[in-house]
Amino acid sequence: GAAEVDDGVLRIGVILPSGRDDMSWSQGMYEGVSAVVANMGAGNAQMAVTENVPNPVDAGAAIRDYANQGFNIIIAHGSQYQNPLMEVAADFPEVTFAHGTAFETSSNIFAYDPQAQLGAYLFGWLAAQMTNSQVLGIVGPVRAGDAIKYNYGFIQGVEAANPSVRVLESYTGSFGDNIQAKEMAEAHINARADILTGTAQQVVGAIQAVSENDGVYWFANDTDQSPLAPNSIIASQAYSWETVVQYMVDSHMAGKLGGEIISLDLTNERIQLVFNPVLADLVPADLMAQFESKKADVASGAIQVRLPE
Amino acid sequence: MSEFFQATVLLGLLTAGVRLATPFLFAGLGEMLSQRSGVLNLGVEGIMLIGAFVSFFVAFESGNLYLGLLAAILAGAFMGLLTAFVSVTMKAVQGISGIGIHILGLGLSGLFFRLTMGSISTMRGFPRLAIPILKDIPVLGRVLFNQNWMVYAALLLVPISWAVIYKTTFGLKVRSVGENPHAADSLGISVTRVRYICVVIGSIMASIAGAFLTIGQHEAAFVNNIAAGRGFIAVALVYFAKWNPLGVLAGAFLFSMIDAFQLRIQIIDIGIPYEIPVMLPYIVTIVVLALSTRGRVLGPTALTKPFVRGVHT
Amino acid sequence: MSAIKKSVPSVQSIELRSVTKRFPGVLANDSVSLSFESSRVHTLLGENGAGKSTLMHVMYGMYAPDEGQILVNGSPVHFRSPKDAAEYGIGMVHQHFMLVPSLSVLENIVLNYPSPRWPFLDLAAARERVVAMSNEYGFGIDPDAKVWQLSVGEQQRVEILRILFRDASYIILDEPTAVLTPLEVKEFMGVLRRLVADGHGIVFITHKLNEALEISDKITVLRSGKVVGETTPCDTDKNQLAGLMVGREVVPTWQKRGAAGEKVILSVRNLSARNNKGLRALNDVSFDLKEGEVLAVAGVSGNGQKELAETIAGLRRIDGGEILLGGSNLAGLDVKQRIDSGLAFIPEERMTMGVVKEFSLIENVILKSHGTPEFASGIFLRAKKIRDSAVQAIKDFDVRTPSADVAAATLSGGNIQKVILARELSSRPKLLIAAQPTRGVDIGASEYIHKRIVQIRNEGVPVLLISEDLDEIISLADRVLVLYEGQVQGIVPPSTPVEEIGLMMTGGNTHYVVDGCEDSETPPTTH
Amino acid sequence: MQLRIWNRNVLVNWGVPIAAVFLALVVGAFFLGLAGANPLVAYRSMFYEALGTRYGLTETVVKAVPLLLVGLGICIAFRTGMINIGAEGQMIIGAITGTAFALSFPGLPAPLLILFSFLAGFVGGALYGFIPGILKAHLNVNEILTTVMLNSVALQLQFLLLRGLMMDPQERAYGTGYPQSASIVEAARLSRLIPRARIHSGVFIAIILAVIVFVLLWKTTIGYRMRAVGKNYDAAVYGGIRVKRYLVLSMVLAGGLAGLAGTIEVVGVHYRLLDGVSAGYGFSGIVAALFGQLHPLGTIPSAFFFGALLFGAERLQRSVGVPSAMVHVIQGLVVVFVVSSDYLTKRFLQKRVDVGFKRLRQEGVAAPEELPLQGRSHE
Ligand SMILES: Nc1ncnc2c1ncn2[C@@H]1O[C@H](COP(=O)(O)OP(=O)(O)OP(=O)(O)O)[C@@H](O)[C@H]1O
Ligand SMILES: Nc1ncnc2c1ncn2[C@@H]1O[C@H](COP(=O)(O)OP(=O)(O)OP(=O)(O)O)[C@@H](O)[C@H]1O
Ligand SMILES: [Mg+2]
Ligand SMILES: [Mg+2]
Repeated sequence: GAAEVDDGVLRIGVILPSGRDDMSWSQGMYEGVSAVVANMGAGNAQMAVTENVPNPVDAGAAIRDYANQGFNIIIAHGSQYQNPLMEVAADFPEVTFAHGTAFETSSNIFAYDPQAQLGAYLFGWLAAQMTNSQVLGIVGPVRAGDAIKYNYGFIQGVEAANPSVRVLESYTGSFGDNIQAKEMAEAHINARADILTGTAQQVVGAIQAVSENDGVYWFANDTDQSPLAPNSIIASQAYSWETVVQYMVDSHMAGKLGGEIISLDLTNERIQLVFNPVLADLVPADLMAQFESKKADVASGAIQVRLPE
Repeated sequence: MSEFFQATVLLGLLTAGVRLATPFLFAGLGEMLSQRSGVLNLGVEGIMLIGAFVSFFVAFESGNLYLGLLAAILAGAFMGLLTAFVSVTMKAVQGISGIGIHILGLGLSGLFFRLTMGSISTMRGFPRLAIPILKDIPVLGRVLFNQNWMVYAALLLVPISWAVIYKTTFGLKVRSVGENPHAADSLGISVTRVRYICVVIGSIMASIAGAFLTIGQHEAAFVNNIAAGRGFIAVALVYFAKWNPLGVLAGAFLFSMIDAFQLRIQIIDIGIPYEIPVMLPYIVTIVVLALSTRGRVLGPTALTKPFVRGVHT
Repeated sequence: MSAIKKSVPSVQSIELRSVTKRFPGVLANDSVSLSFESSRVHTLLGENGAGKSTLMHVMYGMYAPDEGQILVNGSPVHFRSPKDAAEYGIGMVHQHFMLVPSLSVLENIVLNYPSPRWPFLDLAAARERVVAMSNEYGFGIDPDAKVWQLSVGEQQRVEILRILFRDASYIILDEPTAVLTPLEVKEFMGVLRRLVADGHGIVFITHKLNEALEISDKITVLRSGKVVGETTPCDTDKNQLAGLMVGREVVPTWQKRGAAGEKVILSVRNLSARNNKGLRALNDVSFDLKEGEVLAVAGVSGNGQKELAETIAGLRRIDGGEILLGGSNLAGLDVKQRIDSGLAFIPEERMTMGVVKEFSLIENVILKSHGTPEFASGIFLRAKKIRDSAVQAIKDFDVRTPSADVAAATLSGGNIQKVILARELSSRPKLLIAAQPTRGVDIGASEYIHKRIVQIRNEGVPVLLISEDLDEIISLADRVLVLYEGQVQGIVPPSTPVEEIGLMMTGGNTHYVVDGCEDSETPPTTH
Repeated sequence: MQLRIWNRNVLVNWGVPIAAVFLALVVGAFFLGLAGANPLVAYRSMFYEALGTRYGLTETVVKAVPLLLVGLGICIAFRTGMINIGAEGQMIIGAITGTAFALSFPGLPAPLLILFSFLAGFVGGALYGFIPGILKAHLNVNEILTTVMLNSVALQLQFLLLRGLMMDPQERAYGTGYPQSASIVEAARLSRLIPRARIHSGVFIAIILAVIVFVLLWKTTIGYRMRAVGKNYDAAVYGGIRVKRYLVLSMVLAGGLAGLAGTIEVVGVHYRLLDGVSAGYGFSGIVAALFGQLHPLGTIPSAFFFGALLFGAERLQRSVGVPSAMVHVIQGLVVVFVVSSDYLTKRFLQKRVDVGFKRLRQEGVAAPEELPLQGRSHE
């Protein structure tokens, strides 16, 4: 049974598929929740994290655990958690559950959906202008989920800017094999790509390869990854999980426990394109200005970025 | 397609193949020695992870890569002693004890990473070291002699292993212990000691293979489970090699070249799902072995069989 | 060459004082006191499991004695490993050969021997000495051959060379003649005499009493780990020794009855096959085996006997020819189908092929029959029937065991052979192939096995007996087929002089082809 | 008397490994301490949560089911002498084929749908086990190599299908593109046993199969032959057993059971195929089987024990806040200690047999009558 703890403290439980220090998907959410909790103050909010649970069985146990322990908001940060989440949510109508990238909701379930393709489009557009070799590279993990959305957006951006620029696209077949991602990046660079991009925690390896090679740059996704390679990362598309979490906290406190798909996009600024100040000189001012106007177009919908089918 | 055959791409392919083969060479040659003495060490993957973490951590904290390597060697020796204790002294079922060592290595490397470093950090690893003169040999020079010294060391270990096994008194002991431990024992060779030595050396080499994944990269970083199955492949390659150092070299190169090749096949996009190229190295390895194996393979007869004096198996 | 020759002290005497050695649940040596001298052959006799090998392993440093002392040249020594014993000049040829098959002769010889070029091997220096020694004793061994390519007799010579190479002055030989043919035994005895003449001391373990009587200076009999008698050849005879070994008198309790029948049961025609090395091992072999007949195959080890048995049993592919059992060709049948058509086979490799050592005796007894309607209905085993029948068979065949449920591995060699016999004979076979059925088996058990073989022969079952023991062949056979280099040298009556059979075994004589000659009624020879 | 011996054997058989587990936990306590947790509190919570609460118990069972099924296959394979490291891959393939069937015939009546889905899963895993089996039997290709490599191949096959043919149409429509299949219909799902818990009727299937595998291995000709092949290949050939057939069969059955585990995970827990369905059970199942002495009935308690261990240890990060890697540290220690203890178990049991021989010797053989002898006699 649910051990209701009624001390007025808001408890948030987070379940992460990889480590909270993965420099990408999981770390982003971890930092987002941490920031919200810190803002609210320890007396008002607390968080607990279960990490490295790629498989839904353990995640299911964790979700139910948190519910049983009287957590108020439970965030299962992965598409694969949909089933266990729906199941537990039915048993705990007073608790708010959240998951994503996802679309299934119910009265006490939020789904969140980062529109990865938007920033990707803009990065693709920019990369196509900046490349010297006219070759770009995408280091993919598994061709699914976030990765295809992102990659598809990137390619559209390139085409919009300069159809003659080639985009090399390939996949390691794994989410976490850094060494393989590194080799794949090397293969791209070897094939003359001079700007690369990619998603998932494996990109740490690819970014290493990029920073080993002079004149090769990287567009990042998930979080601001520039600390990983300050001299190679031009910009990052960072999901502002903090605002998403804050939104859910506010809703929860206001009595709205779920029933909404929360989009992360440019309009609501839950997606932020963070340029690396170290490489500020790399993007000429006029190009940057064009970029900003493109960004406005994408945000407003004047430019439609398609999703893969 | 034609662009694929450009010189730079081919050179890149070969260079990547050599680089990818390096951890397999270290771990595979070590495993071969261990198996030659009669011990199947299936825990290579876990030991690699420990080597990868320990070397990175120590190098990162001390700023000295060689200190990191030394630490990996010590950690590998420790894991080797543990493996030998379980497999040789306690006569455990080696297939299972190896899985235990693997899981333990996975856990310990992840645990200590979190407890000590806590987040992903990067540092400079061993730099490329072009060998004068040799590096100017056309093609081969750039492929073979413009890598970091760990790559050279791995390549050098092939003839060294060969010489140790076939040309030294120690190698003769190892072969006899793996083939007929009762015979070795009857001549006063300590089967236990030889096996301990081989397992420990093998584990040290697995640990160095792990270190190659971190500090052996120009840009070094440790992430959880960085070995990503390479340790198991290394064990598999020993069977491919039929317990011969040159076979390990052949197997490591076959696997790695196909891997490097499939990465490039994907890039030129020939319109097949990328999963097929990703599977390629595994499938080709199986097929090559199936085609090259005829009749009974003469492996170390006592492989996986614990030795008990007077009990003939 | 002299660089690698160490100086090893010469053993004048070795004394064991009240040596006791226990294994879990077994008292292998019970306060044994014995003394050994140089230039003497000291023979140890005893049943399987009497503790002979264990005692020698203690003397050779493989086992530390639980109690007691070893003295070399009068002063106590403490061996921690065989290496220590070797340093005192003690060498041993083990019952199970201690060679590494994949290594060359030279590599086997220098194994764990100090190399002048340490850490590298120095085979060149060793080669000279090995060749010289090999020539001195007339061994004719190619130092670069791989051991697996050698015949058993040659392997034994490699073992002896290895000991001599290490300058051992005291040599323990554990059942060296068990694997040798009469001719080889004769040569071997010559080697022993030479060694003794050179001042070496010898311990000789055997189950063959006439060998003991022929060569020994002193004979000690062990039983259940204790010394039960010590004597010299002049003071004793075969019967007395046999009695001493088994604790009762050994008299043959069997008698061949009646002549062999006329009906041909097994007919082998122009059979050819290869050995494990891919070389031709059987060449155009033809013979008939008749109802109620023991056809013994004699030959020097490695001349195709093993391959002959295996091709008939279906364990080896034939290259040509046919095998007819009761008129129908076996060639297309696999092992199972041959078993089903009534073929029983006692294999030479008792421990590695004859039984599944980890299986219980019951499970071993049903190895071939578990699928028959008697023991299985559908795929289900009929546990009770199996147990009843197996326990009965184990009793019938006098297997000494505390229970039918113990693993076969825990039994002595002789008892394991009885388990195999129980399995093969209780299936009421149409044909029995018995390969080396009593090799390494003590007198008591041998006698029992002979009795059983003759019994089924008397019942009309033909037996193909493969043996390297000419005594056994002459006493059991109705006809003797001599194989040499995979070819039939001749088929002769057992009354043929032993020397002539011996000559044929080495390919010396082929005029003795007398297939189909009259069956002789030889009285059993007493041991 | 008979009973006492049996009891003592059971005591040794279970007592030694349990003592080994205890030692492993003692060593694990050191690491817990390093990670800043009070080991006693941690272990208490670990076992209490896994075994002392209704919810924990049910989750333990949820994990035990695939462990048991995989473990049963491992019992068969290892007993036949095949070191099957490929259960991960076989499980994935079984999950694919089982799900594919359930998705393709949603209209079938529930019992048939479930039965045939199981069958499909079994067949899928069996085929995937067949490959290393046939390669070993006929071409002598080492099965460790093939099964290790085929695990990676299965994973890629799974991705290939999940982002293509088998991807949930909704994922496509919505553009989320997560690699998972559509949900299977209600009728294809195994019933849940109690509300608010995932424990499902697959547990009965697994236990029934354990009994069946036990009967197969010890009460049938097939099992007898497989065990004979595993213990002594040459003797099996000599005994007329068609060894190649049984080598292949053992891998087919092992693969089939792993495949069934995959399907049961889908129809009992996830209701769809998704990445991570094998969840390391392919490796943990090997350990569970060994802990159960490679005996199907022994594997039942052993699978539950490891289910509890995995669940309890995974929970440590929530209950006492240690890093998630602690799960593997504890699991690894337990495996290492348990395999090491196996030898001690055998030694203890060996003693019992030897004592039997000693009695025999004392009763009969060791009472030889004296015979007259010239020369010296020592008796
Ligand atoms: N390593 C061992 N472990 C346990 N028991 C052993 C071991 N070696 C020998 N034994 C037991 O000790 C006893 C003496 O065995 P040993 O080998 O010395 O007999 P043996 O006289 O050489 O017999 P055989 O004529 O068969 O060679 C037997 O009961 C045997 O089972
Ligand atoms: N190796 C064997 N040893 C003993 N009995 C066997 C063996 N193989 C089959 N049998 C049994 O012999 C009978 C006839 O067998 P059959 O000739 O059909 O062989 P099979 O088809 O090869 O056997 P199976 O299909 O059981 O493997 C059956 O009762 C079968 O169980
Ligand atoms: Mg002996
Ligand atoms: Mg049949």
